[in-house]
Amino acid sequence: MIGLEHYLTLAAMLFVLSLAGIIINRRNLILLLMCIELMLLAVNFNFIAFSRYLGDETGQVFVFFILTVAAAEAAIGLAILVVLFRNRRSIAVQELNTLKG
Amino acid sequence: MELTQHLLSILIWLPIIGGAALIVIGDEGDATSARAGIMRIAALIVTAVTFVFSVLLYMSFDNAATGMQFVEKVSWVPSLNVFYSLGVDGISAPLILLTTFITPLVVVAGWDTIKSRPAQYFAAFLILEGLMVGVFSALDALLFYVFWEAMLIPMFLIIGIWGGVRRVYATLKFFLYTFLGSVLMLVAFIYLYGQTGGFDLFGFMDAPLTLTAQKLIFVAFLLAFAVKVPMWPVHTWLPDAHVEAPTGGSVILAAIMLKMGGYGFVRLSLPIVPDGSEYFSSMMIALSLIAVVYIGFVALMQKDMKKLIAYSSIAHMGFVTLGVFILWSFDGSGAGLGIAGGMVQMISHGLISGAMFLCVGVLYDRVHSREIADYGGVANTMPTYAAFMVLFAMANAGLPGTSGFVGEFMVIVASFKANFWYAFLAASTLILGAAYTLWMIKRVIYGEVANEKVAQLTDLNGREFLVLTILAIGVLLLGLWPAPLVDMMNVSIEQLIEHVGRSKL
Amino acid sequence: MLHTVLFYSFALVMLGAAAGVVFSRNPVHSVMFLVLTFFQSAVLWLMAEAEFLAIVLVLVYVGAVMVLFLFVVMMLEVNIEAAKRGLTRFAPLGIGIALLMAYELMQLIWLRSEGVGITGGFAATAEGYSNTKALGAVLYTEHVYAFEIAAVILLLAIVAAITLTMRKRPGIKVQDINKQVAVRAKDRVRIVKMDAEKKQ
Amino acid sequence: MYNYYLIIVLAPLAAAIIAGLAGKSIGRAGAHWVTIAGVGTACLLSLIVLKNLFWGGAPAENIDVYTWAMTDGLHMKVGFLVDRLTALMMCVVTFVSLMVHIYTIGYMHDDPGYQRFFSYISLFTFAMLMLVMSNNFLQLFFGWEAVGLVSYLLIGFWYKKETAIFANLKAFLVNRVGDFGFILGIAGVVMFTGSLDYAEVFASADNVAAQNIEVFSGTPWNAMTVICILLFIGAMGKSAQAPLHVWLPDSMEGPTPISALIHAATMVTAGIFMVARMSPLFELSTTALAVVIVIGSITAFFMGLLGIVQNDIKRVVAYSTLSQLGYMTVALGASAYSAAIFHLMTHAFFKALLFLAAGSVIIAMHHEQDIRKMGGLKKYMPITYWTSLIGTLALIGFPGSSGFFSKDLLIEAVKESHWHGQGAVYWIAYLSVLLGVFVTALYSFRMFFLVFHGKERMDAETKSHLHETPTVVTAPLILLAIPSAIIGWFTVGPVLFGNYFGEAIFVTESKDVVAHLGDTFWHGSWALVTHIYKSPVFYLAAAGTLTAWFLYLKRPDVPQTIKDRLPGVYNVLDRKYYFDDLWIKGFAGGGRQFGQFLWKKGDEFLIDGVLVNGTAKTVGRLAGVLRQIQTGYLYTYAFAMIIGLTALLGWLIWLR
Repeated sequence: MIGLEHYLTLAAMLFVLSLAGIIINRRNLILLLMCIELMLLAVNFNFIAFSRYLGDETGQVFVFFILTVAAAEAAIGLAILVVLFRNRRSIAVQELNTLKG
Repeated sequence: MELTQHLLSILIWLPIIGGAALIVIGDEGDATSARAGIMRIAALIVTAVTFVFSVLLYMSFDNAATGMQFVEKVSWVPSLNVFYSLGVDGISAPLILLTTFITPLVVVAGWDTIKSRPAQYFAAFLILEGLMVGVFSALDALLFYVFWEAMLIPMFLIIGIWGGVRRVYATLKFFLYTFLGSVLMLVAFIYLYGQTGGFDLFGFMDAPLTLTAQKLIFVAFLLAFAVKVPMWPVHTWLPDAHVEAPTGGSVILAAIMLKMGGYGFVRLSLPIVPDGSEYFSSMMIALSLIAVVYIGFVALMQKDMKKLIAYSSIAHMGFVTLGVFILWSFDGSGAGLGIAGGMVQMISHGLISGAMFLCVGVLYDRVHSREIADYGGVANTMPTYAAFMVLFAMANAGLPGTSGFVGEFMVIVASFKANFWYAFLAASTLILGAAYTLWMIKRVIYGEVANEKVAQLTDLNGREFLVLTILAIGVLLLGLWPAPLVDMMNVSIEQLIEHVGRSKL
Repeated sequence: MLHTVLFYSFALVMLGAAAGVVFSRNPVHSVMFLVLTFFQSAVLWLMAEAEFLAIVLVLVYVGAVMVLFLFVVMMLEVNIEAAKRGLTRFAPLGIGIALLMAYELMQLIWLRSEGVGITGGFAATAEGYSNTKALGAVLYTEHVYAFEIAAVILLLAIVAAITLTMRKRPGIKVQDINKQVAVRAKDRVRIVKMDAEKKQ
Repeated sequence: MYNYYLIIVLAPLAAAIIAGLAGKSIGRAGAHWVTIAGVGTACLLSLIVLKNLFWGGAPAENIDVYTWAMTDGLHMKVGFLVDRLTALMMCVVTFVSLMVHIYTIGYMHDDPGYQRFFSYISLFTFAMLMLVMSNNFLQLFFGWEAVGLVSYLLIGFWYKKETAIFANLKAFLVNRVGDFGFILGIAGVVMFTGSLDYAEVFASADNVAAQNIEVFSGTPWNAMTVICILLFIGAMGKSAQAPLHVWLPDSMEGPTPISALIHAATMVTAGIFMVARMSPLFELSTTALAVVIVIGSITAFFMGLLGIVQNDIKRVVAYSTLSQLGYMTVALGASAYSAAIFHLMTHAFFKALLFLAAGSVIIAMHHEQDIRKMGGLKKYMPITYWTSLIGTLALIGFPGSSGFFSKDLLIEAVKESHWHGQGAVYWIAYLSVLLGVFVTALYSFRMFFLVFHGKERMDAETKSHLHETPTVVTAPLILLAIPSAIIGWFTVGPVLFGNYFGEAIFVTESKDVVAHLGDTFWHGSWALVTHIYKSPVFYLAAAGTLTAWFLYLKRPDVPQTIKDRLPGVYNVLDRKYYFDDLWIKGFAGGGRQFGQFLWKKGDEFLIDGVLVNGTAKTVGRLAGVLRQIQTGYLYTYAFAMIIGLTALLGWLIWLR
């Protein structure tokens, strides 16, 4: 029977993949954003699995909100990306170090 | 008696409100303007009225009563069990009197020497006065802590705005030192709150504590109070702060703020953690004796008058901690003498160091130098001033008949009973104290007129004469007849010793 | 049995697609792989009887967000070669950490959970159970406050995205009503006094 | 009598305050009249008190005036204990003080600090009276320090003079070394008796002597010995006993009247008085008395030697004072307290006389103090000459003079003090006082001859102005010369052998050398004078006088030859056995260097540099290192997060 542990394992593998993606694709902002989407997806998997396991819909409500926020985040993130690209003609991460004091 | 019921509140809030009003009204930043003049008079009136109220406190104080008097207790933060709770006993009442006595003198001393923002200057002192009275009368730990920390702010501003050249360094050092210590005190308070469910000091005193807890709490208190006293080796902020502070700031700092440390030991450390205090008492005695001897030698070599007096303050405050912490070295009676000596020493040092700083201030106002080398033969041009200076120097050296002797005598006598060598080292102040004070007198006051500037000095004006005369009378009166002061403390000290004698374990 | 087979096959495809997102050299391909990942996970969610969220995932994510991604990727004409350089240098580290993490997670899920009783499949739902209805019942009652906040966040995102990307182009002719109203005669007309005729 | 005592004490104080604070408004004459009135009143009343006690048979009185403070069962108070010892001291103090007041009118005539001076000496009289009239240790210490204060102010009276302000600082500090011991002694008294009151302390003295104190753990010392030695250190400071004597010669920088009053007659004898007053304590510790007698004999002999090489007229007298104080201390150590006090009294008169006479000479010489530039003053200053002669004779113990009785009996007492054993202590003491007689005569007459006889060595300018000093100066000389000459005749019998002191001085029977002398030696004043040939003292004094005559009148070239022949000895004497170097370079200089070291290395380097600012710097440096981590790249932060997440998970799995 497919149960909680299968879903959790799947989510973990997804999460680890996206983690590796963040490290490997550290130069590309768009890919970074996509990896974050993947990560969120992994998290959502866990929520849904536990919600099912416990028979409590609150977990799914949470996923609903995560989706909402993730959508907003993606929108703003991409908007920033566009502005950035417009100003600097590049989205290479290694050039973005104005955070350094 | 409606008035005596709220006397302490009046003493706290009258100057604070007065000071706030002074800030609000302001002086247009000009010391010569008419409004600045009104501000000065207003400040003097407020401090004078406060002093009158404190005299009322003294007169209605009952020497024979045990426990706190003039108690006020109003709920402040109900959810944390915090009370606005005030009260005085024989230990705190003299210190309140000292505070209200010194502040008007400081106001008069700064009358026309403060050229920029006089209204704010006086306001800072008024607010400071209220807060200091608050520290001495708070019976709730959180209230105590609030006053304790709030007090730093006006002092910080006084040194930072009206101070000397290196004032920023000095204020920063002063602030960091004192703040570091007091934060740990707050931690101790919070722990004790967890144990007793309230911030009442008497609750703290009655709370049973393990030895480990007592040791830790003592160390937390120690850092807070030792910095204030200041004890060796956390004393180095004091000379810098004094040197950079304006005269009034130095006076308040030496005369009253240092007493907070000694008061803290007596009011908090001893009764709350008696066993912890006993555990550390030998260390405290050692540090006190180091303060007396080591600092005595250091003071000898100072080239700056204010620094010299600052160092001598440290040495004298060593007597306070010595007198308090020899408590455990006795088989029979004798402990009371040490604590009484320490307390008298605090009051007396308040008067003497205040007077000494005012004396240096008088010279500084005229020549704008604190270097001993810049003076010499001042007695030729300022004979009246020289007379005062010698008197206060003698008091600083602990001459009998001046207040400086009383506390030192009691502490030396008490410490002899504890251990010969305690008394031996403590009594070395007779030599060292005289050496550094009188050597300074020799170089500054006596001799031929050293230079052009000294030749052009003018003797004390009426205002300075008034301030120094009042202080001189205080010093002599206390030296010739300390009984009223000692009688005020006796019952409270007996109670304290009785309380400390009961182990909490 | 069928259920298990389906789960494993969809899961495999999904992981493969996710790997494609991470490792593909072309961002456009990555986006397409991501779309595939979402589809697969939607199916998996359906299998876990979270129908509403599965549909939402497809509609919102695939329909809106991924299209947005695609637009951006295509609009920006990123230099693919430059962006992908350095992959080899960090790959071992990334994979190492990922493996460590994976090991830790497996430990957590499989070894540490013994005795807790998480194995054995999900309990069956009641007769006539509707996922959408149940969600709605809690969403609009218990979590209505959070729901409203989510709405505001979305609104904010819209406003933010617009303000961020909007820019004034130079040279576009637009009216400035303020300026027009505030104008004064002497700014527009200059009265010059001069002699009617040159003096002789 | 209570009111009398109060007036005796307060009259000089009131006069001092008036002259000090209102000096300008009452003027110079006002200042000296008010202070003389004050001290005169005190003197008169003191004489009445003495009369009542001695002839009137009034009992000793012990009265508390007010409670100074009371805490923890220790009653600190101000009060008077007036017995015959006190009364004697009161009379000596007020009488000499009165003489000095009168003399000052002449001596300080042109000084701008006239009122200030009168205020000071009146204040001194007050302080000294407080000291001698005290009935407890606290007040004793008050008077003790107060006389020190006035001494400080008066030595530095001419505050423009660098040597004067050096000397007054030195005097105060050296005295403070003594006071250091003294206050410890008082603390010891409080520890063992729980009281500061004389009567109570003396009552429990036996109890104290039975106890031990471990100053060094493991070696119990007798409590009484420790207390007495500590108290005696105080006496050493005030009474200028070696090695705390160094301040007294330098104190001569002050005006001469105060040298007479403070540094010869009264203040310096406070130590002697104190030990006599504490006789019930000292009697119980033979060890302490041995210390006293040894210190005293060293001072008596070696300080006298120094008088021979001094050339400043006042310094010669000062060393003579040191030597005589040594004599008194020896007497104390021999338990002959009454002999010490008797010598104190006679010494007060003749030494004050000598100082005032020296002052008179100094006035006449226009403040020239070097005796090598004097000589032959006899014909110019007859009154000064004759009074000086009386003083000098009294000093060397010329038969019949006051000094004769006191010193001769003192030496006899020391000779009889066999209870010290026949060991070193006894012989050091006895030989010192014997040889001291020779030395005393030598330096006294050396000065006398150099000043009043021989060639006139002053310059012509000074010589032309030489004349006898005015009456205000000579009158006190005469008034002091009378007691110096004759007071011994009348008083020696009653004071020493008539049980004058009664209860005031306590001597253990076995040590009571004076009583022993009374039984075996004493047959009246006249008999003593006529039997002088039996005692070596007379011959030694005569030999000293003759030597002085030979060396300084007959063959004035010989001293120079001796000086050249024995440069080592001369140097040691000239440098005062290097005690000044020890104190100034050794202790004062060492203390300053130590202070500098503690300040620079301890405070500034270690505490401020390393601990305080070092901490600040370390924090700064650490922050400098840590900020390198903040690259500003997004992925660094993301990476850090991931690492953190992994670590957290690892901790969750393996470590919890």
